[in-house]
Parts: sequence; structure tokens; C-alpha cells
Amino acid sequence: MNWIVENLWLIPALPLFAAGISALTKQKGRKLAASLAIGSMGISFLLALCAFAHVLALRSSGQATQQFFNFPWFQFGNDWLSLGWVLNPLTAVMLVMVTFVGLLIFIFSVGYMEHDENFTRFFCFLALFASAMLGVIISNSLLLLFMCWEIVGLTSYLLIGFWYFKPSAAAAAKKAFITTRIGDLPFFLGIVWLYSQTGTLLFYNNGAGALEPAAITHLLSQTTATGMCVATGIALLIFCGAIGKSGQFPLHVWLPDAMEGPTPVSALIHAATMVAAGVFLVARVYPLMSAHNGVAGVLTTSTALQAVTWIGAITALFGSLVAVAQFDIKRILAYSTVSQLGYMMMGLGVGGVAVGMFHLITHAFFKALLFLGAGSIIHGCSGEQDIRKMGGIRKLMPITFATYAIAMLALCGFPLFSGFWSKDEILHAAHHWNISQLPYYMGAFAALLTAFYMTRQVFYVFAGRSRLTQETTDASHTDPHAHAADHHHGSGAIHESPAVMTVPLALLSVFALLLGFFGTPAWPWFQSFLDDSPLAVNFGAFGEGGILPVMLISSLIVFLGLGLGWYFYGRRPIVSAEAPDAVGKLSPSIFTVLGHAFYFDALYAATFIRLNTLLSKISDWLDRWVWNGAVKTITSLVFGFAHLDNFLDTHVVNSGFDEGCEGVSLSGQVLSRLQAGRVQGYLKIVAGALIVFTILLLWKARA
Amino acid sequence: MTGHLVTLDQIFVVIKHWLLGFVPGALQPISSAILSVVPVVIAFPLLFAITTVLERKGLGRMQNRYGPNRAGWFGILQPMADGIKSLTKEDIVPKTADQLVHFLAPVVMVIASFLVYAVVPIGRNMVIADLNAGVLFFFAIGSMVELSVFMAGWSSHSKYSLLGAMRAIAQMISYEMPLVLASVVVIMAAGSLSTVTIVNMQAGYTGIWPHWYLFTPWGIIGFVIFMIAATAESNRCPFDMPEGESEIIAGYFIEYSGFKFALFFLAEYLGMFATSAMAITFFLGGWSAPFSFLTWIPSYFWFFAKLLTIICAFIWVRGTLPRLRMDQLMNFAWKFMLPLSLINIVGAGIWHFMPAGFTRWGVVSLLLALSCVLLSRGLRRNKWFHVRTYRFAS
Amino acid sequence: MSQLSGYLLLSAFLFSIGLAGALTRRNAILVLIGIELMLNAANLNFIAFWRYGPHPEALTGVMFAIFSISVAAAEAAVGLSIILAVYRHSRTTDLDKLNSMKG
Amino acid sequence: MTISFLLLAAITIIGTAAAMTLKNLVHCVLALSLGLVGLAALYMQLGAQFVGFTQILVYVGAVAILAAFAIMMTRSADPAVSHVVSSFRASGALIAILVFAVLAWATISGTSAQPILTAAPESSVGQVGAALMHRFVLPLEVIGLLLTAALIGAGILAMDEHRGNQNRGTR
Repeated sequence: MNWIVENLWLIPALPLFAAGISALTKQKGRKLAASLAIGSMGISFLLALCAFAHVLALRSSGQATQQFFNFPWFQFGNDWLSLGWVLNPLTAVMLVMVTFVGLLIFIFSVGYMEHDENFTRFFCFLALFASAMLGVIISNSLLLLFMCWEIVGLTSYLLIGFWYFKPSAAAAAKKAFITTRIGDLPFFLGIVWLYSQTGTLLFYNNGAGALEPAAITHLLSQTTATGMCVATGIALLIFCGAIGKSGQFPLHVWLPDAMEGPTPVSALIHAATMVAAGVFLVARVYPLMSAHNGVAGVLTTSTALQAVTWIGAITALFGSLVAVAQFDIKRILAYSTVSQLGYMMMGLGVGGVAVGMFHLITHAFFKALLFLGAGSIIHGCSGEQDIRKMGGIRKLMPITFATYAIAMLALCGFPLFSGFWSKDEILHAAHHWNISQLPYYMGAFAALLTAFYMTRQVFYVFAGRSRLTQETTDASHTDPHAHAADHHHGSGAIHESPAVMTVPLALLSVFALLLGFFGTPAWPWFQSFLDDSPLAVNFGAFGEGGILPVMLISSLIVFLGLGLGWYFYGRRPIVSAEAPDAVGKLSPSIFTVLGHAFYFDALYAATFIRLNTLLSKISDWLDRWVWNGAVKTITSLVFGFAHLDNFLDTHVVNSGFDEGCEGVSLSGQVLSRLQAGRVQGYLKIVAGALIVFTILLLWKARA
Repeated sequence: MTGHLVTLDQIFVVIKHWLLGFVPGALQPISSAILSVVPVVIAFPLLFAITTVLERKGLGRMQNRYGPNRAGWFGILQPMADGIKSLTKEDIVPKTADQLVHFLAPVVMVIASFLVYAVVPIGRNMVIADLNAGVLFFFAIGSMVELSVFMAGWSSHSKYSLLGAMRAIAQMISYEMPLVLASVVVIMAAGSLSTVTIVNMQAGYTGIWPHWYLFTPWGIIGFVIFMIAATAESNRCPFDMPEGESEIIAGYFIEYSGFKFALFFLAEYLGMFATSAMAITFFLGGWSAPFSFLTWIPSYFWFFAKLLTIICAFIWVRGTLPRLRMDQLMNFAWKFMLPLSLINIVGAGIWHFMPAGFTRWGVVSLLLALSCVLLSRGLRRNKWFHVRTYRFAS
Repeated sequence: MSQLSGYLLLSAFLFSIGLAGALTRRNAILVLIGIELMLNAANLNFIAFWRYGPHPEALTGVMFAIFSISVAAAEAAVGLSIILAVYRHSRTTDLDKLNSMKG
Repeated sequence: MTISFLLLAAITIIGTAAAMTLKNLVHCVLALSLGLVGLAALYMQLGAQFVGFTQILVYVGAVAILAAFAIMMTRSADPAVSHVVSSFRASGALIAILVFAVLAWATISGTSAQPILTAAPESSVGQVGAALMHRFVLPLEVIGLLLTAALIGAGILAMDEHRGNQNRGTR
């Protein structure tokens, strides 16, 4: 038991500590907060490297690469609730990725948030988020994972709504929070169910854990009322959580809106780490997901994994379709994130942990790079986000352009870039999937679209001449960040970002280029590392299993997409911001549908939210008419008395009038007795109840 | 220790058992209780008498004047004279006063102050009742004193006495918390609420040095906090707001005269001795000798030696420091003592869980010193201590 | 008439004394004190049942008494401060006069 | 029915009865503390030393003093109060008597109230602490939370609305 395993908790603890301190510091303590956050993140990164090295050492020495450390938390009733953390290849890889990307993004946001007055708060939230995310990664107990998961949700809420004075930001934050909650409810149910079935929430515990063969077989043996086996049910419920968190198909709506937050947040949370948490969760509980009755082997796939695959495929296609028709630079990236996440899910479903995780890691790097690049562009254009109003930025921001182009090619899956290898893994696995070929075709089409819309965006943003007129910069003054930027450098003149922002870009771009070579079919180091299988270098691997054709096809697809993009947008430069979109001209109707993301928000607004309002209306109606009505009747009764008396008074002698008044006041008194506001009166009633109940009790005891 | 030294150490115990031999078995428990209570009831008032003259002479010296020097040689007989005076004085009870409560207040106070001594280990095997929850008992009885103060202040319908009582109670409540929390560290270390166990835990020696809790970082801090809080608990200078002669003539016992006044005086000093005795028990190793080579001296001797030292320290403080203002008093209690004692508990916990050695020393003392500095700076940043400006003079 | 029933009777008496006080006194503070008395009666029951009950080693009664004492302390603090607030609002603590629900 | 029990019971009954009947509120508080001390002594007689001392510490040391403070602050102690009992004294007393009657009947006729005569179980502080830390750790946490909430709530409730202005006035 190496010390790193025992002290793994330090990795999340350090950013948490930083967050705590910077929560206490005043608004002026900008340097302190930033240096705390970055420093803690750096140390965590070093620790993560230690953990990684430890796993590598274990592997080279041929031991089991999975070590965990459990401790009892507290005792309730008779059984102890214990938490713990686990260190295995999955954890190690995720740790390194999250800490490294997080570190770069922290450094980037020093430059990006430079002019924001709530700098300190921002870094406090960032650090808190990082610690929660790392907690999710290392936790060996589903409960601990869920806690950190919720903190992650909270911090994403806080960060999306960071500019809370923008109503759109506040709304987006609320939307994200609520939508993810919808996913978390089934997740929690799944946890409870799992606990009730296996009596433990630890993943690995020397054979007693919930993910270890004993528990799995037990779960498989049980079946629910509908005949579905319990393992599947729990797996599906947990997958709901993943759907919510990583914006899968039915619950994807929050992710695009989440772009209201500052761009580093979008990069950190909604590209690199948080949305990956859902994928990670599926990978973490993969034994549960893949558990199925029947013969073990490739030819059977559990229901849960089928669900994962289909959801992933749909999401991938959907996201890329929608991304074609967006104009907000960050929204495009958001939808592409959605589709890429779909890819990962699909990869997990069809090809196992390694495939999905490989794409997750590569995607984290180039997507973070894309977002940071977008951030730097927005920073340069002083808050402008509409790609139609940009253009010609290539010359003005060369470094940004270079890095952005690399990232874009990686995302498109241009051959030899990192995205290429990981995406081909997935497509290849999908091609060989035993259930159906459809996911493969969907994925391929999504890849085509990806290449297309990325080309479109790049042409819009970088090519041609600048369409950023003065009035747009004035218009962009609504954006608080633009305020700060303009305040900083007079007019909204486009400018290259400072080194503190470009250096992380460069670093990330290196990874976006080279990371893929760790997982080539010839040398599948990553896969073997995750699956803990022997590793060998053979270039023959390209030949076998029909990998080569798939690769050729996909690269053809990519080239096709790029070509289409150039045909539509690159051939003649876009002249004015008002010019209609080139594809939009072909079939405006479809384009608008895509532009509104298939009207999903409208759909939800029409169904769920309408339903909700209806319910509230109903309760309002009940309150208004039924309960209130009762009171009204009493009062009207009293009024009736009064009117009667009035009648008697006007028509009969006034003796009757007096009696009527007596009656009215008497009834009023009688009614008021019940609510006299006399504490002791209530107490008296309680005491009377006590007497009655005691007597009843004794009487029963007698009988 | 050789035999006769043991007998010298245990002489009182031996005598008690010898006397118990004469009473019939039925009366054994009650008579043993009496036999152990009576000496205490005699010894501490005697100490009180000695302390009064000591205090007056000591203060006199500090203020460049002779103290009492008429009654007896160097005024040794002064306390006797005082006693006779207060006994023969007329006992005046205000007309509007609430007679019964006015009478009960000093009685309750004295009873409470005496009760506390039940758990004070005066020497080896010399404690009246080794209660399982002795420390709790001490604080519980101590809280009864507050009630009697309130009785005294309220019963003699005078605004000065009422003010004094209110101030006294507020002060006692505020300073009881640091007092309790400062002793919590000792309870943590000793793992018991029994005073005897606490003393026994400190009885060992490494080399010639004893294992007193004073000689640990948290021990030092705890001792200081405890002593300050004890000073405030027993309403002594510089915390003698409640009975500040110059403002509210004598606080809650203005309206008392003669013997009742003497009772209050006695009770106050007894309370002071009791808290000092507790401080000795908690931090100064109770009756254990300060060096391993001095263990041949009887234990009770060491107890009283330490007690007298602390009393002299009290007198010295009284002669040195000026009186605090009410808000300063409260701020000091709530914003310095309380946080510091809480941090001290944390420090003690760290001390408990770290392996013994210099790192432990370093870490804990660093933590405590740092918190001391920060808290005192926080106390100073707000403007409580400022030069008084007379706007309307001149 | 065993030991236990003696304690139970005593606690019943305490309870009804507290109840009587809470019901008949006018002053809010005394009503609060009466409620405290009822709580104490319950505590006495817990301790007595712990002492004479089947499983004294489980300390359940003692624990319950400790918890209820702490709850009672909290209740007294909050209640008294509520009374202070009420007094500040409508210069009286007389429950007969405090019967208007609107401030 | 040992002598000590009767003695302590008498003290308790006298104290509490006085606390509920006396005219002067301060007397009531003092009588109450007497009664509660008696009760604490009863706890100790039953072998629950810790609870007894806690009782004294909390009730005599804190609650009684707090009540006294409240009485002082609300000026309830001055004899100006015309009649101390509220308007429904008769019904209240009747109900209380009924409650006592019912409870006493239950106690005496209760068959389950026959004690299991065990040797006096000692509840040393150590055991209490261990129980608090193991079996009752969750209630302990909850109580801690409750006390914190009560502390804050009491502070806010008792805080004078205009205190801030006054401070600004004086400083």
C-alpha cells in the first residue's frame, strides 16, 4: 500500500482548501485567490502524476493495478457507513487529465477574468468545482461519488450564473441545475436500490464491493416485477444520472444555455470535465452496466449497454445536426460537445471502457482548446459572440488562429490528429457491433456533419475581412465582460490576447496534436492500460479486423465534410453580417428547425412546463375556490344574519333588530373562540387530548 | 520513600481511620464523612484569614504604605479584629428588601463555595468525594453561585445592587465558557472527569521533570485562559466591575452589613481558592512535587504551597492592573478568550493524534501562537482601546 | 407500591404541576417554566425506567435524558428571546393581553 | 420508599409547586431552581450522576438565570401585576388535576410498571461518552445542529431592531 493510495484524498482536498480560503478573503484579495487556486491545482497535478506513476509501476511489476482505501465514516443503527477512494488506471488517467486541463484553464482565466470585479469569487468557485470533480473521480463509494456529484452540480450552477445580473445567465443557471436534478433523481433511486440489494455502496472492497463478482451475480439473480433483472434496472437508473450530467439526448437542453457563463467555465465545466463526469460514471460502474445473464462473450450485450449505445448515437447525430445552424460561436461548440459526448457514450456502449474513455481524454483536450480559443476571440472582439459579425481574425490573432485550427482539425478527425484515432476506435467498434449497424451509420454521418460545421465556423470567424462594425461593439455593451474589456482598451479594436491566455492554448494544442498516438491500433497503449491487457507493437494491426477500410472511409468522410464546408462558405468570402447563411439558402425551413434545435425547448415548454403551470393553476383554483369558499360561506352566513336583521329592522319593529345584532355578535364570538390566539387555550386542548388518549390506552389494556 | 515519610504523608488519613475505629459500624459512613469534611471547613477559612492580612499588607507595600500594622505583631491579628468587628456590628436589612431572599443569598453562596471543596484533592488519598464526574460537579456548583449573586442583588431593592448583580452575572456567564473550555483540554488529555484521576495522570516524572499538563503548548494556553477566567469568575481586579467601589458602590452586596457582608467576603475568597485549587489540579499536577527528588515532602504541603503561590499572583495582579471597562470586558471574553480556548481544544486534539516528538511540539505551538497573535490583532484593530478625549472639558 | 411507581407518581405530579402552571398563569415566562417542568417530568421517567428497566447497560434512558435536557435548554433560550421580542413589540408579557394575532 | 427518596421528592414537590403558585416571579424562579436541584439529586440517587450534574449546570446555571434576566428585562417582577392567574384558572386547574388523576391511575394500575430489580447499573462518564460517540452519534450531530440554530435564532430574536443606529449614534 503505497502512501499515494492512502493520501489520494489530498488531491481533491487541496483545491477545497484553496476554495475555503478564497471564500474568506475580501474582494480585493485577487492575487491571493488566484495564486491559491492555481498553486493548489498545480500541487494536485503533481500528486496526480505521482498516482499515475504508481499505477504504471504496479503495471510494469505485473501486480494488480487496482488499489483502494476504505474507512468507516459513521455508525447509524448497527451498521457502519464507510467511504473510501480507489486508484486504478481509469482514476489515474482521469486525475491527470482533469488536473492538467484544469490547471491550464485556471491560468487562462487569470487573463480572461482580469477585469471582472468578482475575480475572487470566480476562483473560489473554480477551485471548489475542481475539488468536487476530483472527488467524483477518486471516490470508491457510490455515496461519496454522489455527494461530490451534487457539489459539481452546485458549482456549475454558481458558475453559469456567475454574471447573475444578466437575466439570461440566471435563467440558464436555473435551467442547468433543474435539468441535471431531473437526471439525478433516478440516479439517487438507483443508489438506494443498490444499497437495499447489496447492503454496500463501496465499489471495491475485497470481494464485498458492489461492483465485484459476488454482488453482480447476486444482482443478476434477482428480477423485478417486470421480469427485468435488478442489475439492469439499477444500471439504467444510474445511467439517467449520466444522461442528465453529460447532456445526453432527452436532457441535453441545459448544455447550450450553459454557455451564458464565462468562457473558461464553459471550457472547464461544459467541455473538459463536468460533462465528462457522466461518461466517467458509466465507465466507473461498467461492470454493473455490462452485467448480463447468459453466456459471457462478445456476442451478448446487456440491455443497459444497448440503451447507452442508442442514446449516445442519437445524441451524436442530433448535436451535430443542430450545430450546423447556429451562429453563436459558443453555441456551436456546445452542440458539438453534445454530439461528441454522444460519441463517447456510444463508444462505451459498443466498445467498452477503453474506447469511450480514449475519446473522452482526447476530446477533453481539443474541446477545452476550442473553448479557450473562442474565449480568446471573444476577449479580442470585446464580447462579440455572433460569428456573422466576426471574420478576418486570422491576421489579427495569429496564435489563436493556429491553435484553433489544430483543435478544429482534431475535432473533425483529420487523419493523424488525436480526434482521428479515438473517433475511428468508436466507429470501428460500432461497425462490429452485434446488435445493429445503425449506430455506425449515424456516427459516420455525425462525423461528416462535424467536419462540415467546424469548417463553416472557421471560415466565418477567421476568413475574409472583419465585419465587426462599431455599432456591434456598442450593441455588445450589454455583455458585462465587454464592458470590462472596453474599459480596459478604449474602443473594441480586435487584438491578440496576452501571453497568460495564449500559452495555455499552445500547450493544449500540442496535446490535441499528439495525444492520439497513444491509442493507435498499431500501438494501443491506452486501451491496454485501461483494460490491463498485454501491449504489443504490430503495424499488422491495421490490416486485421477491417480497421483499415473503416479508417479510409472515415477519413474520406472527413475530407468530404471539409470540402463541403469550403464549397459553401470558403469559395466566396462572406461579405456582410446580414447576408443569409449559405446552407440556409438551400432549404430555409429545415435550417430554421435546426437553428432552433428541433424546438426542444419549445417542446418542453409546451409539455412539462405547461403541465407544471397547469398543476399550479389547479392548486391555485382549489385554494381560491374550495378552501376560500368554505371561509366565504361562513362569513356569508354571518352576513346573512346581518342582512336578515336589516330586513327585520326596516320592516318590523326594532326589538327584532336588537336580537339580530345579538345573534350576529354571538356567532362571531363563537367562531372567534376557535382562534382566540390564546396559547393556553390551545395547551388546554392538548391536555384534554392527553387525558382522553391515556384513558383509551388504559381501557384497551383492560379489555 | 521510606516508611515514616509515608506515614507523614498519609498522617491525616491514618488519624481518620484511627478515629473511625471508635464509632459503631452503623455510624461509620456518616462519621467518616464528618471527619473528612470538618478539617476542610476549618482549614480554608483559616487560609482566608491569612490571605486577607497577606493581601492587605502586600497591597500596602505595592502602594508605598504600611498595611495593617496595629493589631498584634505586624498586624498579624488583623483578621481576628475584623472578624470580631463584623460579628458585633448591627445587621441592617433595608426596609423594602425581600427579607427571606435577602437572608438566603449569603447562605446559599457560602454553602455553594464550601460544596466545591468536595472534589478538590488536597493530598495523596486526601479528597472528600472522588466523584466520577468531579469536574462537572465543580462547574455545576459554581453555577449556583451566580444564582445567589442574583438573589443578593435583586432582594435588596437597590438599583446599585441590581446593577452590580446584573453585571456580575453577565460577567460570570461570559467567563464561565472559557473556564469550562480551558478545562476541557485537560479532560481530553486525562480521559476522565474525576479530579483524582487527573492528578494521578500527572504524577509521573521524566528525569527530574514532572508530567504536568502545564508543560505542553495547550497546557500553557489553557492555564493562562483558566487563570484569567478564574479572576473574572471571582470578581477580582482587574475584572471587579460588578463591585467597583468608585461606580456602583459595592455591587450586589451594598445593602449587606455585619456578618452577612463577612459571609459574602468569605464566600468570594473561598471561590477564589477553589478555582485556584482546580487550576492546580488541572495544570500544576495537584499535590505532586515539582521535582522528582522532592517527593519526600508531604503531598498536602505541595498543594498548599502551590495554592499560596497562586494567591500571591492574584494579589500581585490586583495591585498592578487597572480595572477594565464593561464593553472591554465583554469583548475580551467573547472575541478573544472563547475563540482561543476553542482553538486550544483543536490543538489538544492534534497533540493527541500526532506521534510524540518535536514535530508535535512545533505544530501545536505554532498553531496556538499564530492564533494568539491573530486574535489579539483582531482585538486591537477595532477601536476599543483609544485615548479618551474630553469633548466638553476645556 | 414499588420504588419505580414512586418515581412515576412523582413525575406525574411534576407534569401536572407544570401543566397547571402553564394553563393558569398569566405571565408568558411562567408558562415557559411550566413547560420546562413538564419536560423534566419526562426526564425523570426516562431515568427511572432506565434504572428499573430491562437493559440498563444500554444507557438509552440516560442518553434520552441528556438529549432532552439539551433540547430543553435550546427551547428555553429561544422561548425567552421570543418573549423578549414580544415584550418589545407590545409592552407586556401578559398572555390575556396578548391575544391579538396581527402585530 | 427509602427516606432519601421521600426527602428529595418532598423538596422537589415543594419547590416546583411554589414555582407555579407564588405571586412574585423572582420567587418563582428561585423556587424552581430549588425544585430542579431536588430533581437532580433524585437522578443521582437513581445512579445517573452525569445527568444530575448536567441538570444542575443547565437548569440552575443557565435556564433559571436566563429566566431571571427575562423577568428583569420585561419588568414582570414589580408588584404592579394585579392578579397573576389568567382568566381561565378554574378550568386549567381542573384539567391539570384530571391529568394527574389519569396518570396516577395509569401508574398504579399499570402491570408493566413492575420493576426488574437489577443491581444499581453504574453509568460512568466514560460509558456515556462512548455511547454518545458510537450508538448515538447521529442524534448528537442533530442536537449540535439544533443548538447552533437555537443560538443564532435566539440572538436574532433578542436583537434590538434599532441597535445598529444606536451604535452609530454613540460611536
